[in-house]
Amino acid sequence: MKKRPASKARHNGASRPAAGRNGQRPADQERRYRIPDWRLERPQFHVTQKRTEAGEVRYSFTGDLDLAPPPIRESGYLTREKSIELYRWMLLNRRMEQTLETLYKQSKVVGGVYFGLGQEACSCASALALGDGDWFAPMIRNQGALLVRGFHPRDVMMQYMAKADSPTHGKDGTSHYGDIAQRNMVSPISMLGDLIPILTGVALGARLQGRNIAALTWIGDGGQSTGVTHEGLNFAAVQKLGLVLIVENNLWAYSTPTEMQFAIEDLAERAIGYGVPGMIVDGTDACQVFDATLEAVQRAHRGEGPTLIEAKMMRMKGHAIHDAAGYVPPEMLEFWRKRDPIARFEKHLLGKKWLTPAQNRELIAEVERQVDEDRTLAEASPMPDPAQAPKGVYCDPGCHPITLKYGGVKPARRGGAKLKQSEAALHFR
Amino acid sequence: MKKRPASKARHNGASRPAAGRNGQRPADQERRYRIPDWRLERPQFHVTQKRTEAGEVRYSFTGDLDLAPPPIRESGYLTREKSIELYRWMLLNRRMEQTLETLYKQSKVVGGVYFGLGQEACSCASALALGDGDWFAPMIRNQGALLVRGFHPRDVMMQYMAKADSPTHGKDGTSHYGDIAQRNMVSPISMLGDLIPILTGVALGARLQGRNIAALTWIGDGGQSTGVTHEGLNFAAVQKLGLVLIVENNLWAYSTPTEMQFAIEDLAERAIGYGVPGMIVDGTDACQVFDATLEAVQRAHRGEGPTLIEAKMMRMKGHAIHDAAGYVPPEMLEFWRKRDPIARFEKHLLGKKWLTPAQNRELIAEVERQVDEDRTLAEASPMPDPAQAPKGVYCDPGCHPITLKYGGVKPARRGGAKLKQSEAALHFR
Amino acid sequence: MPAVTYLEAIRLALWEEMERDPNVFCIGEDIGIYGGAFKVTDGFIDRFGAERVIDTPIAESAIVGAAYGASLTGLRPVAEFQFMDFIACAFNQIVNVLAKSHYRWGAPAPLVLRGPSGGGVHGGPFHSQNPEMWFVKTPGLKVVCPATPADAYGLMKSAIRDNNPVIFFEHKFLYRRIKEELPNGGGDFTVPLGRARQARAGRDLSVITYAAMVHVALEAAEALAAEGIEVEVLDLRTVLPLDREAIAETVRKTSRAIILHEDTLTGGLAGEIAAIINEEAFDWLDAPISRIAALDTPVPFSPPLEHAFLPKVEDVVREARRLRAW
Amino acid sequence: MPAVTYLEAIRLALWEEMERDPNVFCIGEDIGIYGGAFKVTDGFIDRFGAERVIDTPIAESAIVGAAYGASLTGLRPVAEFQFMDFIACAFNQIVNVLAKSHYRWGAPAPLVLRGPSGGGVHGGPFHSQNPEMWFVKTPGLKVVCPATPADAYGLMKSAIRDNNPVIFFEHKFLYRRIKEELPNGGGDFTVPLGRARQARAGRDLSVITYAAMVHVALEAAEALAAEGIEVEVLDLRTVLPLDREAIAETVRKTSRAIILHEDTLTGGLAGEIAAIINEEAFDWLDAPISRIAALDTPVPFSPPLEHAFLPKVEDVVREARRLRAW
Ligand SMILES: Cc1ncc(C[n+]2csc(CCOP(=O)(O)OP(=O)(O)O)c2C)c(N)n1
Ligand SMILES: Cc1ncc(C[n+]2csc(CCOP(=O)(O)OP(=O)(O)O)c2C)c(N)n1
Ligand SMILES: [Mg+2]
Ligand SMILES: [Mg+2]
Repeated sequence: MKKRPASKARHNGASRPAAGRNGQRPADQERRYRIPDWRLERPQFHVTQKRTEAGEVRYSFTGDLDLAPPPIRESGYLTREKSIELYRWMLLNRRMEQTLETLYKQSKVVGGVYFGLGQEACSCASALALGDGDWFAPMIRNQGALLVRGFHPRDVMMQYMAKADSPTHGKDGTSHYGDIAQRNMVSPISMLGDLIPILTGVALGARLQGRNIAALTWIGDGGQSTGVTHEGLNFAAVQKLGLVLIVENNLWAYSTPTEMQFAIEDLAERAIGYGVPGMIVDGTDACQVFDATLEAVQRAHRGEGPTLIEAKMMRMKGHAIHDAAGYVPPEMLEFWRKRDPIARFEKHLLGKKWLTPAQNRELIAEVERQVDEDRTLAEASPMPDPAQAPKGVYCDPGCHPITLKYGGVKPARRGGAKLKQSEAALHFR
Repeated sequence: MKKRPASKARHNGASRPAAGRNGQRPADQERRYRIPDWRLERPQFHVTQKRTEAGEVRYSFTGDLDLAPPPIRESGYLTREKSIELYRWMLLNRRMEQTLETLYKQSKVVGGVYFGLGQEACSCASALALGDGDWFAPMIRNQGALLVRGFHPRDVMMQYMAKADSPTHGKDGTSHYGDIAQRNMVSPISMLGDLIPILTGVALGARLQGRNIAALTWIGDGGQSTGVTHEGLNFAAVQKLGLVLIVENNLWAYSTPTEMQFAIEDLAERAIGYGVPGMIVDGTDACQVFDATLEAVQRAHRGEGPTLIEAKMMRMKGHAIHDAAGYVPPEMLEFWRKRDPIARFEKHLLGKKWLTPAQNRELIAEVERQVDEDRTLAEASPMPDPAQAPKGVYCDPGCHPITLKYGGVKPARRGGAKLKQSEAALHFR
Repeated sequence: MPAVTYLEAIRLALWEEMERDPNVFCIGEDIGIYGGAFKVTDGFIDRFGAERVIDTPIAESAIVGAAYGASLTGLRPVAEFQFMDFIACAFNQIVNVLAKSHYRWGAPAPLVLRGPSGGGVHGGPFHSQNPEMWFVKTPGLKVVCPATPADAYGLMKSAIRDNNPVIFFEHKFLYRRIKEELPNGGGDFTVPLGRARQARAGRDLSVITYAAMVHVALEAAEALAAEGIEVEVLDLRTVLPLDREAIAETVRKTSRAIILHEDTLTGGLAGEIAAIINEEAFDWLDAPISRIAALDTPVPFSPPLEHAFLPKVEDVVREARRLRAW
Repeated sequence: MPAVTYLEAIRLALWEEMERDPNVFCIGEDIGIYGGAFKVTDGFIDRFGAERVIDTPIAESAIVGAAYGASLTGLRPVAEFQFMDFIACAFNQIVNVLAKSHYRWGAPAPLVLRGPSGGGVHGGPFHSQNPEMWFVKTPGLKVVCPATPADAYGLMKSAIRDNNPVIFFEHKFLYRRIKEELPNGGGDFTVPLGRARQARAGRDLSVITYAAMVHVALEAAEALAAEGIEVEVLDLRTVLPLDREAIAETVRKTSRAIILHEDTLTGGLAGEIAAIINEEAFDWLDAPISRIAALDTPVPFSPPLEHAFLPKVEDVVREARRLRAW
C-alpha cells in the first residue's frame, strides 16, 4: 500500500509539519502557505462605522496615507510594443467612459453609467494576457476588457444608449453582451458571482474537446461573498479547470467598505481554502496585473487548474453615475488619485523611453479621434423597432447552429459496456 | 492618523512578514496560520476514480492502514460524572439507531433511516458542550445531539414511523423537527448548508437582545461545498457571531469521496479564508470533540465570534439504510471499525476506573431498557388524522405568541433623529 | 399632514414600527450609512444604530437565513433586497425554509422581505422583474404588492406585525411618482393582508389588477367612462392570500372581467384569477375573461422595447371595448 | 423488445443520445460510480468514462453554471438533480442566466436539467415537490413532465437535441411502477416538445393533466365509463410551451373540463389552463372549469396526511359527476 506523504506539495505550496505517529503535538501547529504579494507598497486602510458627535453614524477612517506612490514593477513579459498597446487600451477605456459620462449628461444614455475609473490597468492588462482560444466574462467595471478583446467603443456606447445596432439590439444595456462566435465572451450577469461557475464550465467544455483553455472573470470585494463564488471556485479547483479569477478589491462594494464584507486582511487568503494558488498584485500597476494574469493563463494552458489573483485598488467614482459616493472618506480618494494607473504607466513608459512625449500626444489624440468617431456612429444608430420585443426568447429550429468551439468531443471508446438493468433508491419504492 | 500594524493578531493567529515600505520582496511570501490539530494520529487516505482491468470505473484506495488505534486524549474539562453522562448519551444514540434499523426491517418505518454509526462521539460530545441558553440545529446524522438536548428516543422513533404523537405530528419525518420554546433547536433542513446562516441569525437575534450565545450546527464534508455555507460563515465572521460550525468530515458524501468534493487536505483550512479560528479533532474521540466545542462555545459567550472545527471520522454505514455502500473500499471500514467511538470511550473510562465493568453493564442495560420502553410507546402512537393535512401552513392570529427568547431588544435611545425626506437612486427616475 | 410619496409612506411605516417595537430591525445591503439603494432607510442608522440597521455582505441567502434565525428568537426582521430580482439568490431559503417552517415544525417566522420590483424604469432584464408568482405558488408565504402610498403604509405595518413570512414588493416605478395624504391624519393605521380594495366603482366591466397596473387601469377607466363604459377597478393589494370574495363579487356585479398585470402572461397571476372567477362566478360571466399582461419575454432594456413589453392603457381600452361588445 | 419501465426508458434515451452524440455529457452528484441516487446513470461511467459522466461537489449552482458554460462551447450537458427539490438551490442561475440567455445576447443554451420530482413516495416536504411552476412562469425555459415510458424516452431525446434549456421532471412515483413496450420496436424515436397527447378519447368531459396524474385520470375515466360518462384524457407532456390547440380542441369537443395536477392548487398550472380554455373555448363551456390539485401545503410526510394531500381518483370521479350534472 503506497503511503501518501503527509506534507505533499499542494497548489499553493502549503506545507505543514510532518504528521507524527501517535505522538501528541503542541496545539498550535502552524501551517505555511505562499501568497505572493507583488505590490511595491502595502498600505493599510481601516474603515468602520462610528457615531459622530452630532449623533450620526458615519465611516471613520484610519490608514497609511503618507506613502509615496511606488514605481511600476518591471514586467517579465511585456515588450515595448505590447506595453504601448496596453497603454493604448487603457487610454481608450478611460476616454470611452468619459464620453459615456458626457452622453449621460446630455440625457442620451438610458439608465445609469458604470465606470472603471482607476481600475483600467486591471481590466485591460488582464484581458490582454489572454490567448486567442481563451474565454472571458467581464463585470460591469471591466469595460476596458471588451475593447482589448475586439469590441469597439461604439458597441459599448450603443448599449448604453439602447440602440438598435448595439450588440444586444436594445434587449440589454450597459456592457451586458457577449459573443460566443468570435470573441469568446460570456455576457455579464448582474447577479454577482454567477459568472464564476459559468467560466469554469466553459473551461470544462473546452477540456472535454481536448483543449486546456484559460477562462477569465472578475469578481469584486463585495461580490465574492456570494455563495455561487464559492461553489464555482471550488468546482474549478476540484476539476483543475483553468479558471482565472481576478478579485478586484477596490475597497468598496457600493457603499460598504471591505471591513464589512469579510474579516480577513487579503482576499487572496481565500485561495488557501480551495487549494489553489493565490496572490496579490497592485491593481493600479498594469505590469503586475499583466504578469500575474499571464502566469495564471499559462498555468491554465498546462492544465494546472485555477488561480486567484487579488488586485488591490480603489473605485475612483461612485457605484454608478447616480452615486456621489459621499460616504467615502475623501483621504482615500486622494491617496489613490496619486496612483492613477494610466498616469503611472505613462510615466513608466516615458521613463523607459519606450514612448516619446510626441508619440504619447499622438496616441492620445488618436484615441480621442477613435472615440469621437465611434460616438458619432453610435449616436446615429436608431432606437430598436418595438416589433422586436417579443422575438428571440427561444432558439427555435434553424435559429442558431450549435458550433463546437474546439472541434467536439472525441470519446475514448471503451469496451463493450452495455446498458444493464438497474435498481432505484430502495426507500423510495 | 493611527497606523494599523501590518501584522496585527487575527482570529486564527495569522501572521505574515511586516510590510516593507516600497521595498520589493521575494515573490513567495509565506503566511503562517495556526490550525491546531488535536488528533493523536493523522492517517492519510486517498480515493480516486480508476478504470479497472475489467473496464469498469471504481474507486481505488491508498492509505495509512497499519496504524494502531490511539488512546483517547485526556479532556481538560470532562469530570468523571460528565464523562459517564456523555458515554451514556453515546450508548443511547447507538441503541436508538439499532432499534430504528429493526423497526425498518419490520416495515414500521416510513421512508428510510439515517445513521450516525461511528459518529456518536461527534454528535453527543459537541451537543453536551452547549450551555442552556445556547442553540443548535442538527443534521441528519446528529440524532445523538437530540437526545443530549432533551428529546427522547421515542420522539425520533415516532418521527421515523410518521406517528401522530411525533414532534411534527407526521408533517415531517426523520429527525426533522425542532423546538424553539424549550430546547432551542432549529429543525434540520434537507438542503445542505441552509442551517449555517440560520444559526448565525439565531446568534444575531440573541445578541440584539443582549446575550452572546453559541449557536451550533454541523455540516458534512460534502455539504460544505454549498454556497450557503460560505455565505453563512462569512456573515458570522464579519459580525463576530457565536456560530460553532462542526465540519463532520466522514470521508464520504453519499457515494463521493472527499477528494472529489474539495482540493485541500483539511477542511479546517477553510477557516483561514474567513478569519476565524479553525482546528482539527478526531471525531471518534469524545474528549477531543467535547473540549474543542466547549472552547468554541466559551469563545462565543465572550463575543469573540465563530469557530470552525473539523472532526475527522468515517461514515460507518451507507448514506441511508437503502445504500449498501458497495463503493466504499472495505479497508477503510476496517480501519475505522477499530476506532469505534463508543468502544474507545468505554475503554478509556474503564481504564481510568471511572467506570467499573459492573456499572458499565448496568448502564448498558438501563439504556436498552429505556430504548425498549420508548419503542413500545412509539409503536403505540396512532397515525395522524388525515384531517390535519391542510392545517398549520400559517401561523394565524392567536396561533402562537411570539416569545422573545432573551427578553427583547433594549434599544439605546439616541438623540432626536427624525425621519427626513430622501432621494431615490437617480438613474431609476 | 402633507401628501407623501409611495416611497415615503413605506419609510414612514418602517420607521414608526421600529419606534413602536424595538424588536423590529432592518438587515440588508447598503441600508445603513447609505440608506439603501433607493434610500428607503436613509437616516435609520442614525436613529436606531448599527445594531438595528445591519449592513450585510452581498449574500442574499445569508440575509434571509439570518433574518429567519433572528425571528426564531422572537424578533421581527425586515430584510431588504436591493432589487427584488436578487431574491432569486435566496430562493431556496425562502421557499424551502421560511415557507415550510410553521407547517413542518410549528415555528412561526415573523419576518418581512422587501424591496423594489417592477419595470418601466429601463432597468433591463435584471432590475425590472415582477417575481411575485414564484412565491404565490408557494404555500406558507404571504405576498403583498401595494399600489398606493396609503396601502403601502398600512400593508407594511400589517406585514411587520404578521407572524408569517411576508414578501413585500414595492413597485419602483411608483416610488416617487405618486403622492397622497395618508388617512387617519397621519396617525398609525393598518391595512389588513388578504383584502382587496375597490379602486373605482363601475357596473359594466371589472378590471382586476394590482401594483403599478392599478394606475393604468384607472387611467383606462377614465377614458372608457367617456365612452359610457363604466369600469370597476379592483386592486388586489395582497396577491397571496387572494381575496376570493372580492374577486367573485366584482365579477358577479359586472359579468365581464379583465385581469391585468405587469408580470409576464404565462404562469402569471391572471391564470389563477381566471380560475377563481370561473369557480366563483361562472354563471354570471357574459364574456370570456381577458388577460392583459407583459410579453412572455425577459424585460427588455431599450425604451421602445420595454414599452412594447409592458401592458398599456390602450390595451385595456381595447379589451374593454371587445368584451363590452361580446 | 421487452417492456421497459419509465426509469429504464429515460436511461435508455440518455444512453443512446450519449452513444449517438459524443458532445452530450452528464454532470451531477453521485452520478458516476454510484450511478445516481435513483440509478438512472448506472453503468454510464464504465461506458463513457469519468470525463463524460462527471461527479460534482454538492453545489447545484455550480452544476447549472458549469453546464451552461459548457453548452456555450457547443456541448450538450445533461445535469442531474438528486431530487428536483434541490433545483431551488440553483434557481437564480436557471431563471436569470439560462432562461434569459438567448433573448439577452443571442447565446443558445442547449442543455437539459433533469431529476426526480413528485410525491406519493413518503418523501416528505423536501423530497416530493412538483416545482414546475417556478419555471413555467419563466419565459425562455421549456418544461417537460412525461407520464409514460414511451413519452419519457421520446421527450428526453427531444430535450437533449433542443437548443434551449429544458427542465425535465421525472416523476419518481412512476420510475418503477409503470412499464410498456416502446413504439418503433425499440428503435430511435422522438416525441416533439410542446405537443399534448390524447391519452383516452371521450365525448362527455375532458380531464387535462400531466405526469403521474395522467394515471389517476385514466383510472377515474375507467370508473366513470361504467357510469356512462365518457372522459377524454389529455396528457400535456410538455407544460412549457403549452399545447393551446390541443387544450382548445378537447374542450370544444366535450364542453366540460377538469384540470388535474399533483402540484398544489394556488399558482399551479390549472390556473393557466383555465385561462387558456376561457380564451379559446369560452362559448363551448357548459360548466365551470374544475381544478383538482394537491392541498395548498408543503408535502406532508406521514402516509395518511400525504394521501389527504394528493389528488385522488375519487376526487376526479366526484368532480366529473358534478360537472356532468351542471
Ligand atoms: C447577488 C447580487 N446582490 C446584489 C447586487 C446589487 N449590487 C450590484 S453591484 C453591488 C456592489 C458590488 O461591489 P463589488 O463586488 O465590490 O464590486 P465593485 O462595484 O466595487 O466593482 C451590489 C450590492 C447584485 N448585483 N447581485
Ligand atoms: C443542496 C443539497 N443538494 C443535494 C442534497 C442531497 N444529499 C443529501 S445528503 C448528501 C450527501 C451529504 O454528504 P455530507 O455532507 O458529507 O454528509 P454525510 O452524509 O457524509 O454526513 C446529498 C448529496 C441535499 N440534501 N442538499
Ligand atoms: Mg468593490
Ligand atoms: Mg460526509
